[in-house]
Amino acid sequence: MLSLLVWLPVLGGIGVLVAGRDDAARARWFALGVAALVFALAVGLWVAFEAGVAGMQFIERADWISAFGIQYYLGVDGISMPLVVLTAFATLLVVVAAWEVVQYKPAQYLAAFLIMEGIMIGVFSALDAILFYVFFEAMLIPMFLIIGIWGGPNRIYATLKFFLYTFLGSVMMLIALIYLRTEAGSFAIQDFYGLQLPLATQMVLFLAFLAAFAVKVPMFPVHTWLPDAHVEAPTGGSVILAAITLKIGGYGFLRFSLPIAPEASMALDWLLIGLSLIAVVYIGLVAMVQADLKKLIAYSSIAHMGFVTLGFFLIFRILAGSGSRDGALLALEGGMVQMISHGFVSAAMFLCVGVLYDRMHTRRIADYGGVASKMPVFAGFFVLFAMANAGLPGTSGFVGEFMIVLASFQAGFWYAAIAALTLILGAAYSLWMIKRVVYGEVDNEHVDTLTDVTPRERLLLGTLAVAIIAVGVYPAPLVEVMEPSLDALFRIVVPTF
Amino acid sequence: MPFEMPQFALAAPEIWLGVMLCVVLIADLFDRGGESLLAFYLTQATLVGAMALAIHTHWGGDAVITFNGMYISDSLAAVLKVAIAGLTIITLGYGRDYLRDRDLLKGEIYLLVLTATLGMFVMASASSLLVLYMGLELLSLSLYAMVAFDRDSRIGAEAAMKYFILGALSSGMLLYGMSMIYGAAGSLLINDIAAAALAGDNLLLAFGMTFALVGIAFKFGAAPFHMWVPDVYQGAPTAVTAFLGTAPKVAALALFLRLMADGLGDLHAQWQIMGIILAAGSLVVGNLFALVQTSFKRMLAYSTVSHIGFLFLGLVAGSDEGYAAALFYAISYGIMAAGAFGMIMLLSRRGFEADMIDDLSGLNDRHGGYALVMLLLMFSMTGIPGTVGFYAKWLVLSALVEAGLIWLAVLAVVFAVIGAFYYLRVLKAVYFDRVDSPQPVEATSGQQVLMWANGGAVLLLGLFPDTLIATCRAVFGLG
Amino acid sequence: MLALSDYLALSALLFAIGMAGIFLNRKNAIVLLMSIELILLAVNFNFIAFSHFLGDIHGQVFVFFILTVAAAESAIGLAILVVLFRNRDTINVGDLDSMRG
Amino acid sequence: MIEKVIFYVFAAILLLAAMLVITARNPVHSALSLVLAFFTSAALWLLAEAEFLGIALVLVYVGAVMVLFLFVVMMLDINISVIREGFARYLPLGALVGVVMVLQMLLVIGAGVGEGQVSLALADAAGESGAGGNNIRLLGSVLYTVYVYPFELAAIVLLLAIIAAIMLTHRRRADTKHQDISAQVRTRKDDRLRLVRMPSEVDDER
Amino acid sequence: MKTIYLLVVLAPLFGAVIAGLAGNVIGRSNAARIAVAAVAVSALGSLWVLYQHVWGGAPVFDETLYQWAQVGGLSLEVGFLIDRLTAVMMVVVTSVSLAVHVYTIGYMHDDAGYQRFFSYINLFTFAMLMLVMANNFLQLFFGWEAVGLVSYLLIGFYYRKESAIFANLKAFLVNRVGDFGFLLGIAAVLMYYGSLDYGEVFAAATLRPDMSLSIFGTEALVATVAGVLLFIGAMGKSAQVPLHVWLPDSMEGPTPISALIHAATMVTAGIFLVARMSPIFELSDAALSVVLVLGAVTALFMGLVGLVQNDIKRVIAYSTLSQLGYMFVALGASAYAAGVFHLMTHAFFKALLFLGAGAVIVALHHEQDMRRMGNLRRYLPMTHITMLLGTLALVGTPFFSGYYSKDVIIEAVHAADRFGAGFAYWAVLLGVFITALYSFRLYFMVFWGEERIDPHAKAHISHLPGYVLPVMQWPLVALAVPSVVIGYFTIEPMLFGGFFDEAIHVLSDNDVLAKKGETFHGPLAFGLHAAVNPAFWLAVAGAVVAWFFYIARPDLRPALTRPMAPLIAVLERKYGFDELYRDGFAGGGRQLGALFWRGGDQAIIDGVIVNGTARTIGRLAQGLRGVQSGYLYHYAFAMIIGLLLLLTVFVGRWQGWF
Repeated sequence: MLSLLVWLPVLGGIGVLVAGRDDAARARWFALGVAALVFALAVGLWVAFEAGVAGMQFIERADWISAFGIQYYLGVDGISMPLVVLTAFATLLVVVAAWEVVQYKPAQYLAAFLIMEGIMIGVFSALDAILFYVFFEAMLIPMFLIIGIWGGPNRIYATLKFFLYTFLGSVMMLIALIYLRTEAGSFAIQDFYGLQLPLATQMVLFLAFLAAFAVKVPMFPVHTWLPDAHVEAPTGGSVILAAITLKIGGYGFLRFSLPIAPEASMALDWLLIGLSLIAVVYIGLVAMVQADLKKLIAYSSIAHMGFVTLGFFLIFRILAGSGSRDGALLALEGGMVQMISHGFVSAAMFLCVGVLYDRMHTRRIADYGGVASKMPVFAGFFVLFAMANAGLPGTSGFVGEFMIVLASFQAGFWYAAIAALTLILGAAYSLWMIKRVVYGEVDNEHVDTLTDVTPRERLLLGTLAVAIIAVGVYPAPLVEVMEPSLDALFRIVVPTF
Repeated sequence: MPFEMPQFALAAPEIWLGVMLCVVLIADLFDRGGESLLAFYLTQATLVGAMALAIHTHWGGDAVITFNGMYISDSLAAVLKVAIAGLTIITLGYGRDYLRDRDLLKGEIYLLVLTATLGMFVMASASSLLVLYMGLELLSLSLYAMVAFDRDSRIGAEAAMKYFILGALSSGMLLYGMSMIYGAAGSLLINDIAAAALAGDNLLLAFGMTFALVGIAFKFGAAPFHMWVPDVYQGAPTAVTAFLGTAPKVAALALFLRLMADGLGDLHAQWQIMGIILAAGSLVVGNLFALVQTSFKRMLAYSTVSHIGFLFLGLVAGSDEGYAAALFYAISYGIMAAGAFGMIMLLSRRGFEADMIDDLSGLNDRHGGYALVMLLLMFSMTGIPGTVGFYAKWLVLSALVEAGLIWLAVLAVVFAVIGAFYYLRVLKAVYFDRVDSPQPVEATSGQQVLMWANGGAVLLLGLFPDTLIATCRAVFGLG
Repeated sequence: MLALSDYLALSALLFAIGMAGIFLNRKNAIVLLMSIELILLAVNFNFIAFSHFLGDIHGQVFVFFILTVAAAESAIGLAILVVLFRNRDTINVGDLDSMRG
Repeated sequence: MIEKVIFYVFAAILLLAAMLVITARNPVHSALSLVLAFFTSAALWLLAEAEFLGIALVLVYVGAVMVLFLFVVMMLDINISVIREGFARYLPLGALVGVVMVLQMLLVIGAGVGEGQVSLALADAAGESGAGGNNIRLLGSVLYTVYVYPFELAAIVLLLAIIAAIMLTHRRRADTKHQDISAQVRTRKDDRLRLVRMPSEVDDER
Repeated sequence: MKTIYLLVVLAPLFGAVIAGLAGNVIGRSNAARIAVAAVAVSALGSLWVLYQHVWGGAPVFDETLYQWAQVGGLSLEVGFLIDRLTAVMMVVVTSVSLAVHVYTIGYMHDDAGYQRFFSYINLFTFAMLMLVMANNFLQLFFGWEAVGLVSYLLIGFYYRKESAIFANLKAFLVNRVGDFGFLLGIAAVLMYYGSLDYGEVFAAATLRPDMSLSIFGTEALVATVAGVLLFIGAMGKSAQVPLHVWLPDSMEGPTPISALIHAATMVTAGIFLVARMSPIFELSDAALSVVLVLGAVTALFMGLVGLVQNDIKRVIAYSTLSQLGYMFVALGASAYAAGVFHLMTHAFFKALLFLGAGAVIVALHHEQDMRRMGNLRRYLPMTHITMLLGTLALVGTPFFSGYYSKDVIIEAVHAADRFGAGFAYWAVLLGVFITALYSFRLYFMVFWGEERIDPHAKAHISHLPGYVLPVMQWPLVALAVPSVVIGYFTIEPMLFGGFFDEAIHVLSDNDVLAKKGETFHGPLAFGLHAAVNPAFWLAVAGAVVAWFFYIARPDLRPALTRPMAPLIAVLERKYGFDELYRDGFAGGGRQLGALFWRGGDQAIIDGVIVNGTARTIGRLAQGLRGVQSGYLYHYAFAMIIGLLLLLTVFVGRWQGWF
């Protein structure tokens, strides 16, 4: 089942490449079929998933590189399951979003995304460290091409920066993984959990993992690839980058950093918390002064992901502060929910920018203004998504932030106070953007010629809007799925509680 | 020394190559076709036969030493020989059309290839300093001549001259080292040398080892003995470069394994630090210099240097894991390099040499398939998972970590990241640069099949590396 | 009585002169070939000296092979030199710089 | 004692000749100095009881190889360089490197031989008697038996040298006119004809 | 009952969704019908709920609707708490909303965004109901922010207007500042009381009243910290100094919105919140003092600003600020019921005033400047009468609803002995004079005096479409009635009859209303008591002064204003809050952001570290490249150096150099 989810899109991507080489329409339908099928499978997986169970489910295990005991070892738990579904969902959106928009080599474009999808699902479901790493790195290939081929004018700088940044981060992790095998005797991630490593070793391991995941998340100060990559990437690329690949960083913290190096995580939590809070405030302020629509959203992504890492690494302080296990769980789950929500919201925001960009071919905020007059439906969606981005209750953006702020108070007043600044900053940059883009007088002849969303775009944005509101109003199903696994994780990280 | 009758059958691959060399020589005389078709096919058949013989005679079982201690038949020899012959077959396949388009297609090239292959085979099975030296010279002399093969090329001749002089100098150093080793061990046989190395701290032996290492490093092209590499890669006809850049690296590894590992393995503490200097130097020099190249061939040359640095890291680990990693690295690098050079030849036309990076611009528009293969090759060289290049690097890092040389592993990956930049630059040309009127790629079906197979190998070995890894490890007795 | 070290020292000096010949010579490529002959000669001295003092004939056999190979090497080296001269009308080492960087 | 004198005299001549090889302005002088070096080496080898090799060196090297060198020197008709520019400039650095290296080598050799003196001394005695007199027979007896494998390889090396040398230097006269039919048949359109896209009119503003 | 509650809440949501998503399909009038019907259902339901709770003996309803999320042992839920406080709020919200809906049919008749508007105000009704009906902090926060969202959307309803979209951004951001504190308050509640459910929180709070925490290096009662933080939220939503700046600007929205959201309902959410949180606030004198003092400051100083405004809606807006201050003063004095009581009466008369002002504005073709009005009673008699009633209620004319509610507050604060009560008493007392002054100033400037109407607007008056005004006037009448009488009928039960016993907890020491109740002898007596009440005379004085300077002797006005010019300048600058926020916080934030971006991201991280490294490596490579000179002897030399290096390593190791 999981294998199917991983390899079906990859093979489908190759199929698109072959089938759609000369016939764009065939490529589109083929890709849509594959993406829809994968999404259906992912939903099926979700349905079949037993929510109350902490352990891995749908396990597949086979020898792969026997000399090192590396296995083709897949499985999902409550942490990875939502991310798998999110991946399938986002890819489906991207395929639809690309429909008439991508004219240059559509088959390659769609194939790249499908292959990317398979790889990302692989990342989330790999339980063997090397298998994980293989997927983790292989992801760079399609994304490199997506930004480089279909990107904007400065795409080459952006894609090289993206590639080298993330590559540098991840190779350190590779060494850490190899080292861990010498200790654990296997590459199965769960075998790493039981190791009683000395603190100094844990520190080094933690920093190696940090190098990989902090870049992916991205955390301050290794975030500068993201605005460039987002700005230059085509719409689909931005969507996938923001919705999924950033999550891999957060996922990595949960899967590797915390359980493998719990004592180091505790010893270094000041660093992570500090960087996360900087992300919230510093990046929030930076986002406010952006003149480029995508850059603004990109920076807002960084700020939101800062919340994720904040949630993950606050748990030690919460336990020290209030001693409340529920509080710590709240932080962890808040981080997870924030990831899922950010997947929806950022995807929606980037799709909105894509809708505008397809019509006007500019991303400068100053070139817009008064869009609402010409595109009322679009404006409605855009405002909704901006509100979700600002964490308005009733949207998914609220859930995670709410949980994390509540939890962070238990670590100390100041953590919560700084974190809660996002209420103000998030609203400031989101709504200021709305003000300048959507509202106002039409004082620009290009805006004057805009046409409202097509049914296809309406479907896309509508789907996301439903998802965002659904999660915002009723996050319980999501939380239920995660809880047992996070609880189990918690027990590994802080066994005394 | 009492004379024992050698087991000639164990040397079947070399004997076969020697005999076939003469056959090709004579057959080509009578082939008036002008394209030396007969020589080509005979050569390829010979190599295939040699591979079969190598597997048949060497693979499995314990090592057997014959020819009065000068010839060793073991699994390592089998793997090395199969790799050498296989890479030779690929590069010959790529090179045929290229040479034909440049009126260089003469029977002699196949003779030289065969002698070079013979030399490499000899090294792979050598168990004596003398045999190693003879094999090395067979290889080197053939290569000198091949580099100068395009007699009308100014840079070809210059490259050949440089290669020759520096190669001879390095041979001199190697020989000096061998003489010292001989003096210290009192024997030319590797086994006796190993016994001497085991016996204790022998100054002359280590002294000789230092010189020998220089000779080996030169053959590899490790910094600072790499200076010939870019010039020769650039100057030689691409078909020759392709050959030069692939199989001889495996042979150089054979040289190292036979002399430094089998013979002087117990001096590991002595040569480890030197190996680290060579490896680190190669990583630095190769990656930095490759960054600023505009010629694709030259860039590949420096990239070779950096890969050799990585390979050396495996050797530096000094463990069987390390040797296995280096072996895997050499083989996989050979496959990648063959593909890269093959691509140059594929894209070159009569009167046009596609050896600048800019010549690759818009390849994706010209032919998506080749662009994809190029993508695989470049990412494989970068070491991105999903391609064989990743496992090559990973095995080396694994060996380093297990040997406790974590700082070296960190250094290596940092330079791998720097290295990624210039591979990406190639892909930038291939995918991101667009040309106004893309010209379709013309290639014969043979070349096409080969190219697809080559790309497929990079990918398949990247997905299912188990067999090759297991083979490389089995050779060193690892499970 | 001659000592082994006499021979080895002589060989070391000869070896060094040969190497110096290669990197000090900026003009004539043919002298480079001669320098290489010097280096090989130095090596041969080593082998013969060790062979003599070890009472082991194998060193001499090695020298025999070195002489053979050196002859072949000279032949090829001179052939390359001729090719070079035909292409460029010079064998000046200082002019061989068309590839660099 | 007389051996020592002979050794040092010949060694001195050898080194002198070697220096001349690399410093002589005229390549002919270099070649002749090399001949001298070979002769003195042969003498020194005789001293070390390697009679056959000494003779072979003279016969093979001086007789064949050096003649080949001279032949090439003459054939290429290279003008003798007027000044050895650069030589002096690089000499100090070169000399420094050379001296340091020689010193290191001598240091090691001195210590290494001293260290291995015991075994060498024992072998010395055996060698003096064992290798005495019949050097050629001894060589011959192993060459075709024990060393049959390298011997065959040497044959191939020589074959290779022949092939390579002929391939590189033998040339068909370039001024003879002959028709290469296969080349004509293989000709493709692209080789002869190239369509160049040009703007139909020139835009002045660009 | 649960069905009724759900119906009350969901009917407006349904209306909002239909009018919003399918508005263009079903057409303008259908959308309006559905929206009005939805609110009407809701209003009727609310009335019935109130009836059931007051007279029907319905028990307090506190149930969970569904579980929002479950984290460990902590359950986050959505549910309703319906008691009398809630029921009163429901009625106020839905009935004012209904009036505004009806009014809107006329007011927005020609607007292109008709359906959108109905969708928004329906949505608002839903959100406000969610807020007041919540039984937990999560849902409270949802409603809290949702009303903010709708307020944002409605202020920016005329999204082409630059000032409107600036005002809505400002409103949202300032509210977010309040929410910042509010959220922290919720976090504090969760941490110390272990739940987000009102019942559990109040129980925990009552159980452990002395729990304290360390903050800013000092020990403080949890109740104080939580109370102050929650009050920050209330300050944002109810526009208390210093978070009041958004409310006057919010008048950029259509007038019905000003009536509904920015006068009657949303801005009173803060009052409701504090009343609802009375079990927590009661534990902390400090928190109540903060409420008291800030409320008093707002009541006095915002009223002063109202004196110098010329925009009709802004005058009412400042009045709203001031009246909200009164309500907080009541809360701060522990007279929660009085606060809620004033909330209710104020909802009616302030909505009335706004709708009346809206009628004036529409009549004058969107003229809002009072200096271009005057003598309008001739043209708009109905509006004139209702607005006069509203004004009388506002200034506290005996027997009008405003009199009862305001007077109770003044007396309650007089009776309180909390820190700041003295100041608050004088502030609210003085406020009465000011209230009367600006109210009658407005009244006289608009309806009396000479006609200063712009000819264009005047032409408009005579061309008013006949059908617009009735539908706008009926709500005026409908609101005028309670504005006048509701105080008389409800003061006794609400304040002194134990009406809120289940909902509001007052410690007996603090219970000023109970003390006041001892001297309460019915509404009639209370009204007659005005004759000896300083507040009444102050109000009369205010009215007289207004009459004197605006009707009797307008020529004397300069003589009054000239000596007070500096004070007036301060008032016209509104104490400089806008400048401080715009240039200080917003501008400073942007400058900081620009600094971080250009200095941090671009210059240091990208410039020096990322690109700098790449550049350095590139330069290094370019520099090193010269080594590969192409000369054979250099290559050879390099090899020999390499050999020498290895030899040195070897010799070095042997000699033990390293």
